[in-house]
This record gives sequence, C-alpha cells and structure tokens, in this order.
Amino acid sequence: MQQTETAQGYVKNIWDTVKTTLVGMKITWRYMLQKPITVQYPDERMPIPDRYRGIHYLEQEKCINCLACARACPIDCIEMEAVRHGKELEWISFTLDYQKCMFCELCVYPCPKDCIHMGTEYAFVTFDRSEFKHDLLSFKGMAREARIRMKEAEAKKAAKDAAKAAGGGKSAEKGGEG
Amino acid sequence: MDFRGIYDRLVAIHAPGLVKADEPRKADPKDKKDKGRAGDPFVLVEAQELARFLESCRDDDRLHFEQLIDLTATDPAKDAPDFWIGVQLLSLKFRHRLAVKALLPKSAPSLPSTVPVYRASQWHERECAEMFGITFVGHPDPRHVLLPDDWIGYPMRKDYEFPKEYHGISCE
Amino acid sequence: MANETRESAQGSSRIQATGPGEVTVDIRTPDLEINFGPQHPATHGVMRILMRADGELVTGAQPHLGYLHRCAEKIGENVEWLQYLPYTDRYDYLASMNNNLGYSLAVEALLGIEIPRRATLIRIICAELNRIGSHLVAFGTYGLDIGAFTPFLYTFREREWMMALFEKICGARLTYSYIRIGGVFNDAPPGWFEEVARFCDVFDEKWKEYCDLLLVNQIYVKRTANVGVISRDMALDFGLTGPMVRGSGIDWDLRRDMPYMCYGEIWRDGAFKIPVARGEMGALGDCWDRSWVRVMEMVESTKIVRWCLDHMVDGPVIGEIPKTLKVPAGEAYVGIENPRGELGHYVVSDGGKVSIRTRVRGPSFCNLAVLEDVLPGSLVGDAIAIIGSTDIVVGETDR
Amino acid sequence: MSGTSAFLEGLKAGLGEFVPMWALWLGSALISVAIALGLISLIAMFSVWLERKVAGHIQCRYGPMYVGWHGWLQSIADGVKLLLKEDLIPRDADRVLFMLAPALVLAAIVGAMAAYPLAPGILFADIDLGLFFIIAMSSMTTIGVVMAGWASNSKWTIYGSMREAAQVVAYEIPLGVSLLVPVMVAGTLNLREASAAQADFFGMGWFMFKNPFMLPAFLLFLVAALAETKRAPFDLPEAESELVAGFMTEYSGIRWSFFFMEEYAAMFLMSAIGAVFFLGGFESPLTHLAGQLFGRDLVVVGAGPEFAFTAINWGALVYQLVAGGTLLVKSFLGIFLMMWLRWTLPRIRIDQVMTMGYKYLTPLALVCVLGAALWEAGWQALVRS
Repeated sequence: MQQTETAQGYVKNIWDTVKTTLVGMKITWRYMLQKPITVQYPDERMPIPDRYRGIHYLEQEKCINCLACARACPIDCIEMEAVRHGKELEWISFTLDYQKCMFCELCVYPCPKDCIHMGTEYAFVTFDRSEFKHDLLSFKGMAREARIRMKEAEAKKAAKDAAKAAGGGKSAEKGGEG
Repeated sequence: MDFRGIYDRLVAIHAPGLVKADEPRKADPKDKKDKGRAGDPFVLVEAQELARFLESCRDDDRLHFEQLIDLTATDPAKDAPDFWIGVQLLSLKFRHRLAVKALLPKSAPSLPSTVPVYRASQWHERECAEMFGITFVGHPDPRHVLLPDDWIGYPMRKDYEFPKEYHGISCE
Repeated sequence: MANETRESAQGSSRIQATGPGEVTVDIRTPDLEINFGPQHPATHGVMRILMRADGELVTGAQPHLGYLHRCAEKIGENVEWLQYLPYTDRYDYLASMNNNLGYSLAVEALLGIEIPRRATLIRIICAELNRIGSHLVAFGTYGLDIGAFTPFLYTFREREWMMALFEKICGARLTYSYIRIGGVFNDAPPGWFEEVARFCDVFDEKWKEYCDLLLVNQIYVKRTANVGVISRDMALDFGLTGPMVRGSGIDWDLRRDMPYMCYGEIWRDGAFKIPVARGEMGALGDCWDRSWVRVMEMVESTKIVRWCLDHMVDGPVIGEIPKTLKVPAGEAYVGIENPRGELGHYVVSDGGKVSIRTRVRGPSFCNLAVLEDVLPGSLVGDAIAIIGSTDIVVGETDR
Repeated sequence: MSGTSAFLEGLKAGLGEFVPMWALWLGSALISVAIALGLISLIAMFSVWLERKVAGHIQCRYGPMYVGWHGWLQSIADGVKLLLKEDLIPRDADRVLFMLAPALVLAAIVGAMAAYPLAPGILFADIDLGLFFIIAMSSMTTIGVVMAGWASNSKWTIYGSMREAAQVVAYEIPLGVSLLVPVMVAGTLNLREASAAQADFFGMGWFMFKNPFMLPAFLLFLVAALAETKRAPFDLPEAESELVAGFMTEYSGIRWSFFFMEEYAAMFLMSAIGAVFFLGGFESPLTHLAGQLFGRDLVVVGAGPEFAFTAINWGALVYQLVAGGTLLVKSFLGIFLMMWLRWTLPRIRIDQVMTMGYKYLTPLALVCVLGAALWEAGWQALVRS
C-alpha cells in the first residue's frame, strides 16, 4: 500500500491484500466454530501434576529440626523452633514467609528425612500481610506418640537405672531418684 | 584458532598493552597453598591501553574480532588494590573467543573509553561506571543506565554500604 | 546520529534566503517530547523511551532502563552457588530454562565435571522447548504490537501446552529452576517424552497457521518490511546476537559455531538448520526478517527436540554434587544461545562457597542499545514495530 | 409524505383542537429521541456482547460466561459499573470541551439515527436525503473526537485525534463515491425508497446483483466504512498498542462509554447503509412472502378530511416486523463481518492508511462509478431498443 512504482505492483498489492485477508479470515472462522480450549476457572480447574510446586507441607513426625532446609533457602524464609527432650521434639514453630518464598524447591532436596514437600495448593489469598507467614506445623508441642515414646523412654531409662542400681547395689539413692 | 594461537598472534602483531597470557592450570602437588586455577584462559592487558588493544584485535585480519560481547568489571575483594576489567571478544569469521582482562587500580579508576572501537560497549561502560565508579574517558553518553540518576555510591563494589532509605522509602 | 537525523528532518522546513531582499524564515515547530512508557502497552514490561517526535515522525529516542532492576549480580555475590539458581530464572523470565542452563554450564566449566548423558539430553529438550515458548511469546506479542490480537492468543495456546509440559517435569510454569549444577533436578515423569513428541507433531501444523494468519499477511508485511533496518555492520558493531544478528543476514548461531553440550553432535547429524534472513520482503535486516527468523527457529527447535527424543538413553540425571558446593578458584565465561541471543555468564570464584562475581550478559540489554540509532526517522507506529521486533524482556535488560 | 407527518396529521385530526400542532411535533420529537437513544444503547450493548463473544470464540476461548446465559447480561452489568465509576477529569484538561466532547459525539450519532428506517412504515423521519444525512451526521462525530483529543491535554490523545481527523477526511471521499454506485442505480438517497426499489425478483432484486460493478463498490464501501468507524485494521485513532487508547486515553466511566456507544452505533449505521444500498434493505424472500400474505401498508390512508387514517392494517404489522427484522439481521451481519475482520487483521500504519485512501480506494471507486454509469446507460439503451 505504499510506494508502488508499476501498474503491476499496484494490482499485485490489491490482490495480495485481498488474498491474505481471506486466508486469515478462513483460519479465524475455523477456530470460531471449534470448541474453546479454555476452562471456566473457579468452577473447573486444570489438573495439577504431582510435582507441582505449591504451598509446602511438612511431615512433622519425621522432621528432626536439622535446619537443612532453612540453610538451603536462598532468601532465608524458613524459620523453625523446637525444644529437644532427649530424642523427641517439642515444636514451637515452623514458619515459611510466603511473601518471600519463590517456590524454587531448593529446600526439599537437602532434607535428610524427606519430610518437607511442595504441595499442590496454589491459591493462597489473604487480606492481611502477616498471614503470609505461614505456620507449617499441624500441631504445636509434642505429638501424643512422641509423648508416649518419651514417657516410655524415661520409664525404660528409669527401669534400667533401677536395675543398674539393684544390680550394682552401689547407690540406693540414685535408684530412688529415678 | 585456539587460545595459544590467538596469543601468539597477539604477540606477533605487538598488540599494544599486552602483558601476558593466563591459562588454567592444575594445582601444584608440591605447593600446598597453590590451589591451581580453573576456567577459561585470558590475556592480561594494561588498562590504559585497553581501547587500542581492542582496536588491534578488531582490525587484525587473522584475529578478526568483529564483536564485543561483554565488558564488565569485577571487584575481587574488599581489600584488593585493583578492579578487574573483563572483556569478551568474539570472532564470527574464525569462530573463536578471547577473554581480555585488565587490572585497574582502585585509587585511580579511570581508563579510555572503548566506544570508538566497539559501539557495543556503550551501555556496558555506562553500567560499569555507575556500578563500580569507573570513569571511561571519552564516553559519548556518560549517564546512568540502570540506576536512578541521583543514586549515591557504587553498589557493585565490595565495600558498598547498603542505604537505609531512598527518598523516604525504607530499604530495611 | 540522532542529532543529524533531527537536523535533516527539520531542515526541509527552513526557508532559506537565496538572494538580496529575501529573509530567512524558520518555520520549524518544536518537537514533541513523548514519554513512551514506563506504563505503555507496547514496552513489554516497564521500560521508558523518551521519544522526540515531529508529528508522526520520530526524530530521537532515548531508552531509560532500570525500572525492573533487582540487583541480580549483587545477589550472586551474596548467595551460595546453588542458591543463585532461582535468581537466574528471573532475568529472562520467558526462557528460564535457558538461563538455568547458562548459569549451570558456567559453574560446571569451573568445576570441570562430567554431566550424565541423559541429563544433557533432557537439558537440551527443555532448553529447546523453552525456546519455542519464548519465540511464541515474541511472535505473538509482536502481532499484538502491530495490532493483531488473535495470533497472540493462538501462540499462547501452544505455549500453554509447553508450560504444562514443564509443570509436569519440574512443577513450575514460569520460573523453573530445573536445570541445576551437575544435571537436572529430577528425571522426567513417565509418559513425558511421548507427550513432548506429540507436542512437536501438533506444533508442526500450527506454525504454518501462524504464517498464514500473520507472517505473510499483506498488512503485516507492509508494516514490518523495510522498517527498522539494521545493517550487517551495525549488527556487528552493536554486538547484537541471536535472532537480531541472524535477521541481519549473518549466519551465526552458538549452537552450531561454538557447540556446547551435544549440539555439535546434533548438527553433525544434520538434524537442524540455522535460519538466516534473506531479506525476502524488503531490505535485509528489517523487522519482517527478524520475525521470520523467530518463526523458523521454532521449527528447527522441534527438530532438535525430536533428535534428542530419538537418542534418549537411560541413566542418572544428576552427577555427584556435594551438598555445599565449593567451586575451585578461577574464572569462566560461558555464552549460550538464548532465544534472544547470547546469554553470557561470567563467574569468578576464589575457591569458596560464594562467587565473587556473577556477571550476566543479557542479550536483551545489548540488543536494546541499537534502538537509539534505529528509531530516529521512523513513524510512531513503526517505532512500536521496531521495539517489538527487538524482542526484549525487561527483566533481562535490567536484571 | 413521511410516515411521521402522516401519523401526526392523523393525530391532529383525532385530537382535534385540544393540542396545538407544535406540541405534537415537540412531543413526537422527544419520543423519537428517547427511542433512538434507547435503540443506540441496546445496539451498543448487544454489539459489545457480540464482539466479546466473537472475539472469544475466534481466539479459542468463551468470552463472558457468568452473567446470564452465555453472559448476555454482561453489557448491562458493565453499563451499571461504568455509571457508578468515578468521573475523572484531568487537572489540566479543558473542562468544558472535555465534558462537551462525548456529548457531542453521542448527539451526532443519535441525530444520524433519525434517518434509520426501523421498518418500511415505521420511521423516525422519512428524509429524502437520508443517506446524505447519515453520512453527514456520522462525520460530525469526528469533531467530537478531535475535541476530546484536544481537551484531554495529553500527547497520546492529540495523536489520536490528529489521526482521526486525517483518516476521516481521507475516507469520506471513497465512502461517498462508492455509495454513488447503488445510488445511481436506485435513483434516490432515501433509504426506504432505495430498499423498495429492490423488491423485485421475489425480494431478491438486490442492487448487488443488478450491476457487475456493485461487488467491487461494495468491497470499497466496506473498507471505507471500516475506516470511517475507526474499526480495525483502521483503528489508528485508538491504536491501543501505539497510543495507549488514543483520543479516549483520559476518559473513564460514563463519558468513555459514550465513545463506545458511538462506535458501535456508527458501525450499525454503516452496516445498515450497506444493507440498504447493496444487500436489499428490507427485502428478502421472507419479506416478500409476508408482504404477499398480510399486505404491506400499515396505515390505510382514508379519503375524508376528518379522518386522515381510516384504519390500521394490523396484519401488515407482521410484514413490518419481518421487514424491520430483515434489515436488523443484515445490519448485524455487517457488524459481525467487521468484528471478524478486526480479530483477524493487524493494524495499518498511518501513512499506509492515507495511501490506501487516496491512491487505492478513491481511484477505484471512481472507476466503479464510471463503469456502473456506462453499464446502466447501456442497459437502459438495451431495454429501450
């Protein structure tokens, strides 16, 4: 449509324009009659693959509070706190700041117990910024099993000590203490 | 041409400012302190001669470095005396690369601009200037490129102190 | 050069006295200064171009960057080698896989380690798929800049599939962090390779459609041919790379000319070609040539993917990498062929856990510099076409 | 005599001396304006919905789906939203012109609507210069657009309005000239009469088939109409990727929606003109059939001076509805064609728009007129001999 020198070019210009327009219209017409490929989002959702990197979830029973994930995190958004009672842990917090988190999955790989995972939940919406600091713990304090195990371990230890005291007969006071 | 060939050619044409070649080497088993050097070989040149060196690299018909791919600076450590100026040259004709490195004293960070040789270095030099505080003498457009015009300090230096606030916006 | 153009553009409106009794009249009107961006539909992000215009004629342009500057290089000096990986996703966010690859290759060059072959092949598949995705965006949004809305959504339809493929293999849709130092994060899930093959088959049909709908459309041709011509010398002088340099008729592709990974092997097998513009619709190096190169590169990428699928081997996907990585002292520069050009990573290590310099040579940054020279003398509508044809990702120009 | 004045005469006769004639005129004028405005709103709403659906399906997506069946109430929801939005006027804008511009645009298109025949017997105004009137009124909108661009005091808007002015001036010529071809065949500028002239061949005697130069003239008209209504590929005044939103960059809320209504109403009018002058207007086999079955005239004008109309032929109402519906369907087909083109083609550059207008469309349209005139003359000679 510009700088046409020859009559031939003039006609060719018109011809090309009409032809390519019709070709394009044919393509769009074909698609208009097809079923759309989109889904109506909140009602239907696309399937989420297994490896999806969404909001984390923690297998708290397995976690040993080793801080490997927190160290691996490039932006230090994982913070955890737990009190150790012998072998058992009393959980206080395990927070992930989703304002910072960039879902890189680097925290998942170094875990020795394979207990932190990326979940499939992705829509994490809130009106308050502080809620983005998400606590991954499913319970605070100690698990019932852990408590039982601790009790058992203590009892065992006490029994052992008692046995030792009885066997050795050295210190009756110590046995009494346990 | 491989690196040796390029270096020999540079020596043969008396490229201005050429100091030496630095090639990766294995750690010396006898010397405990020597860790060796990994990575790519490069040639070391004098910073003040850098532009002329690049010109001879570009114009030599055996080297034929048509393109300057990258020009950057490095601040190796807080207490290091020098900046490193690193240049990557590329020859499309002979399919070879050359890494050029120049040491620029931190006390006088100024060197002639390479823009007359390669226009590609125009923005790279602007970036270096604002990030490291290196003056490229003769640069046609020495404004900031990435940082705001009123930015204080040279962020890519190792001794850079992060600002507490910027125009009232807290950076904490 | 901008000044010269401005002078010549305005020279015509100056009525010069030619003899005695005449006076010189200056009927120049002041140029309009337009702030093109940072919030503008055609800047592909937040970039600002200060344009001077004489009516519809652009007489000067000055790109202003930095609106998306996120200190990627400084961060590189403060986090560990492995931890920097997610940040590489974020400069060229349309081709994250390629960024991961470039960084990983640079660190591996320092480490001097061997990558398992399966990992290499998966890397190439991912990088090429991502090249397709990136060019789809480039082509689609270019159509959008020109004013065609529909091809944009068609290209995004295919890109959506590509992203779904990546979602299956690594769990993310845009910032993959999948290719890591030493290999790739995890092996492909079952059935993934078959789906990739299916994607390639479908794509072979679809790209012809884009050509019919947009690339050869007469309006598109007229809008892009002879517009924004970048000559050979200019392309070399400005250090342009990738489709920009191939669009100027220079036969150069790092995958063939400086092969990394096993691209050399694929090239020797004759699996792919390098599309180089021939100036079919107008002057060599115009916008049409660049968009043509991009479309053709997508086709070649599917061939590379097919080759890798055919030659896939079993085995591990990641080499032996210690948990806290210490990289031997030294420096390395590795440039790879990103969808936008040569993405260079210049890494310097002093033998520690943290690099002392991570330099990113973003192709968009270098390709953008040419605008200052190309824009003056074009129309405002052309300016958009030219900016679009450089296919910049602002995340990469600003890093 | 036009329908309205016949009706008014009848009313006057009926109401006798109670109401003065000027009040009747004024009342009917106000009612007409209200109907025209309502019609424009309805057309705009339906067109917006249609546009979104067409665009959606062309692009493999659904378009609006939630408000009503397939989102058919979406436009109403949007309209309510636009009404409730904050009315923004930029600080440095020329307030008077800024507020006047959308009103002027809307007023011009409402005025143009007056010549649109709802049905052969139901008209706002049966203007003998109907076609001329519509084109003149719809190019009035350009003044509003230029005004908007200037008053906004923004560089993007001034670009938009500059382009609009240049473009409309360039395309008025081929538009008018290409319409000369059917006008020549019809021998009238009146829309109703032009439509009636195509009633032969069982309602298929469309001008399109009556002259070999009609098809190229129609294509030229189509292109010129696209440019005239600022539709893609000629949407340079808006050019959302270049000029943000062109002349309406600074507008929001209800003022912005006026521009939108104008755009769709102008599209509708252009399509209607095309339908009337090329594609048979009211006429189709169905209309023909309805006319045969129920009679055509709505008002059977009596003979006596006391009673201007003696009876209303209610059966003819069916015919009127069918005829009006036919035109409406044809107009919307035209709108659909415009949408289809919009979602297929890229945008032309401004100098190419000018080149196309002056170097391609105008000469070609002139050739068409010449050819059609020669053909008509030859045909007439043939018939006579």
